[in-house]
Amino acid sequence: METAELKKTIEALLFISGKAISKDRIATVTDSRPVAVEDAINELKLEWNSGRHGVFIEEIGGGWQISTRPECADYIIKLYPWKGVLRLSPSAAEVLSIILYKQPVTKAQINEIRGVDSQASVATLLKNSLIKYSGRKKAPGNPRLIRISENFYHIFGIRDISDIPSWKDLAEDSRSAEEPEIDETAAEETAQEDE
Amino acid sequence: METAELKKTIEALLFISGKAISKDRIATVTDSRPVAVEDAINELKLEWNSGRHGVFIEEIGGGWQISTRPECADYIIKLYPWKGVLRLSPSAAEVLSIILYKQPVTKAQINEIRGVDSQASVATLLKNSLIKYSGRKKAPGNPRLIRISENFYHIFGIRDISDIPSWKDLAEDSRSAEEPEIDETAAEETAQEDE
Amino acid sequence: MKKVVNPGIPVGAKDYFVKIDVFEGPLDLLLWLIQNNNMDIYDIEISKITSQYLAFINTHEFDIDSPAEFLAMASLLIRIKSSLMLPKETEEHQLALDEKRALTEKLLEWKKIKASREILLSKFRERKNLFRRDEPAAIELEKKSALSVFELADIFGRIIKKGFHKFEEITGPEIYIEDVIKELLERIRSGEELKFSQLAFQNPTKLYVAVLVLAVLELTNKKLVTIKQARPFTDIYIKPVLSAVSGKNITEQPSGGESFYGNG
Repeated sequence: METAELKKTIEALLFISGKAISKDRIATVTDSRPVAVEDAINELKLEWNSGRHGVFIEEIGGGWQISTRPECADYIIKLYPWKGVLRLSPSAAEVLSIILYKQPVTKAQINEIRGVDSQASVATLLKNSLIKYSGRKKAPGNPRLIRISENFYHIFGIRDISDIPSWKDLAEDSRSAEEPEIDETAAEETAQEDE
Repeated sequence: METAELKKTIEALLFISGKAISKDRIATVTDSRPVAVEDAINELKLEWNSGRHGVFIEEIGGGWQISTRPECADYIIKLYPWKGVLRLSPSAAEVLSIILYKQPVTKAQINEIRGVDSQASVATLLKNSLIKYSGRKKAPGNPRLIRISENFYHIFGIRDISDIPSWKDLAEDSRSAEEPEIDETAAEETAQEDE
Repeated sequence: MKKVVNPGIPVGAKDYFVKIDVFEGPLDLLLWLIQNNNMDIYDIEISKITSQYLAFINTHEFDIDSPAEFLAMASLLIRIKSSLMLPKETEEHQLALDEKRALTEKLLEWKKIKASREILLSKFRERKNLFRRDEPAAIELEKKSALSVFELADIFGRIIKKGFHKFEEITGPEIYIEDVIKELLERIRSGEELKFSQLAFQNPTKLYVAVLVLAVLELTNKKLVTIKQARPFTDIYIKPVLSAVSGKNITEQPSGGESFYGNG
C-alpha cells in the first residue's frame, strides 16, 4: 500500500476503534510492513498533533490511539457526565467526611460514629483511592488506621490543605441557614459510580 | 468560545461520541450559538472531507458524526469482522418501511399490512438496532410499540426526514398523479414522530 | 433468493418468461397479477384475478413460504367473487363491494411499502461500506467528585450535631511526621537520591513542606540520611546513609508519640 493510502487507512482504523491498536495489528490488517506503519503514523502525528486539533495520536502501551486534548475534557464531561465524574452514595460520603476530619481512624470508630456498619462504604472509597490504610492503632487487635489518600486532593480539586473548610465554620453557618445545602438528589440516584 | 477553539472542541466531541450529535447538543455543551456551531462544522468539513483523510464528517439524522471512507471498508472489516455482517433482506426492508411510515406500530399491525408473519424480520431488525421497542399500545394485551431507532439514519445515510419521500409521494398511482399535490403536513407529522 | 418463472397464466405477450423474486406474501402475488393484466387497481376484475391466483398457488404450493396466508387470501377472493354474482340489492353483494374496496386500499398501501423497500435497499447498498463507531471512545478522564469538600464538611457537621458522640477536639486534616518519614525511608531504601523540590512538588502545600523539612531534619538527626546543597537557593539532595538504611532501624517507627501537625 502506498503511503498516502496507508495514512488514510490508519486514520480510519484509529477513529473507528476509539482505543489503542498495536503496530503489528495495523500492519497485519493493512498488509504492510511494521516499519511502513510506523512511518505513516509519524507523518499522521505531524498533521494531527499540532495542537490545532481537538484530538491527537498518542502512543499507549505499544499501540496507538486517538485521544482528545486535555483542554477539551470539560466539554467531554458535559457530553458524557458519567465519563469523568465520581459520584458517592450518601453513606460513602458520610464515611469519607468522617475520615477526612477524624483521621486516622479505625473502621470500628467509623461504625461507632455512624451507628451502622460501614464496611461497604469503606470498600468503595478504597477502590476509588480516596482513602488508604496506613499504619495500625496501638490497641487490642492492632486495627488498621484509615486516612485520606493523595488522590482525594485530585478528585476533589483541592490544591492545598487549607482549601479544606473547617467543618465548625460551616456548622455555624448552617445553624443560621434553614437547611444544610446538600445535593441529596445527586447522591441518591448514584449509589455507585460509573466507569 | 472563539472559532478555532470551537472547532477543536467539536472535533473532540465528534470523536468521542462516534454516533451523530445534534447541532443543539453541541451548542449546549460548548455554550455557543447554534449558528456558530454550524459555521465551525462547515469549516471542519472543508478540512476533513477532502478525500485525503480516511474519515469524514457527515450529517446524519439531524446531527453530525465521523464516518470512515468507503475505500477503507475492507480494512475496517478485517479489524472488526462483525462490522460487515449486516445484511438487509427484502422482507426486512419491507418491515422497516412499514415501521418508518406507520410508527409507532405493533407487530400485529405489521403482519396485517404485509399479509404474512413478520416475526423473523422484526427480530433481525431489533438485533441490528435498526428498530426499537418503545412503549405499549393501550389495547387488549398491551402490545409493544415499535419505532425506528437512531442507527436507522446512519445505516441508510438519512440526514433528515426530507431525504425520504413522504407517504403520499411513494408510488403515486396514475389516478392520483393527475393531482400532484405534496402533502406537506403529512411529512411534518412523520418528522415529529422520529426522534 | 428463490426465483420463479411466470407460471404460464395468460398475460400480455410482452413478458412470457418473467423472472421475479419469490412472492413475499399474498398481496405481493395479487399486485403482480393485477399489473401483469394491466388491470386498474381501483377496479379489480375479481373473477379473472381469482382464477389466476388459484392457478398460481396450485402450481407453486411448494415454493410458497407461508401457505396459510396465501390460502386465506384465496378464500377471501373466492368469497368476494361469489358474493358479487348475487343480485346487487343483496347484503352479501354490498358487503363484497366493501371488501373489494378494502382490498384495493391494502394493495395501494402495499405498493407504497414496496416502493419504500426499494428506496431503502438502494440506500443500504450505497452505504454498506461506510462505518462509524457506535460506542463512545474508551478514554480515560481524570475523575472529579460530584460532591465538593464543602458538602463533605457539612455532612460531617451534621453527623456531629446529631449529638450522640462527644468528640475530643477536632483539629481538621492532619499530616503526620511519621507518615512522611516512613515514605522517605521507603524511597531511599533503594539507594535513590531524592530531590527536595521533587518531594515538595508531590503535595505542594505549606503544611506538607513544613512537615517535610521536619522529617528530613529528623532523619538527618538519626543519621539515616545526609543532605547536600551546592549553593544557596539550589535544590537540596537527600542521600541515604547506606549502612544505616540497610540496618533494621529502618523498619521501626522512627519517632513515636502523637506529634502531628494540623490546620485546626
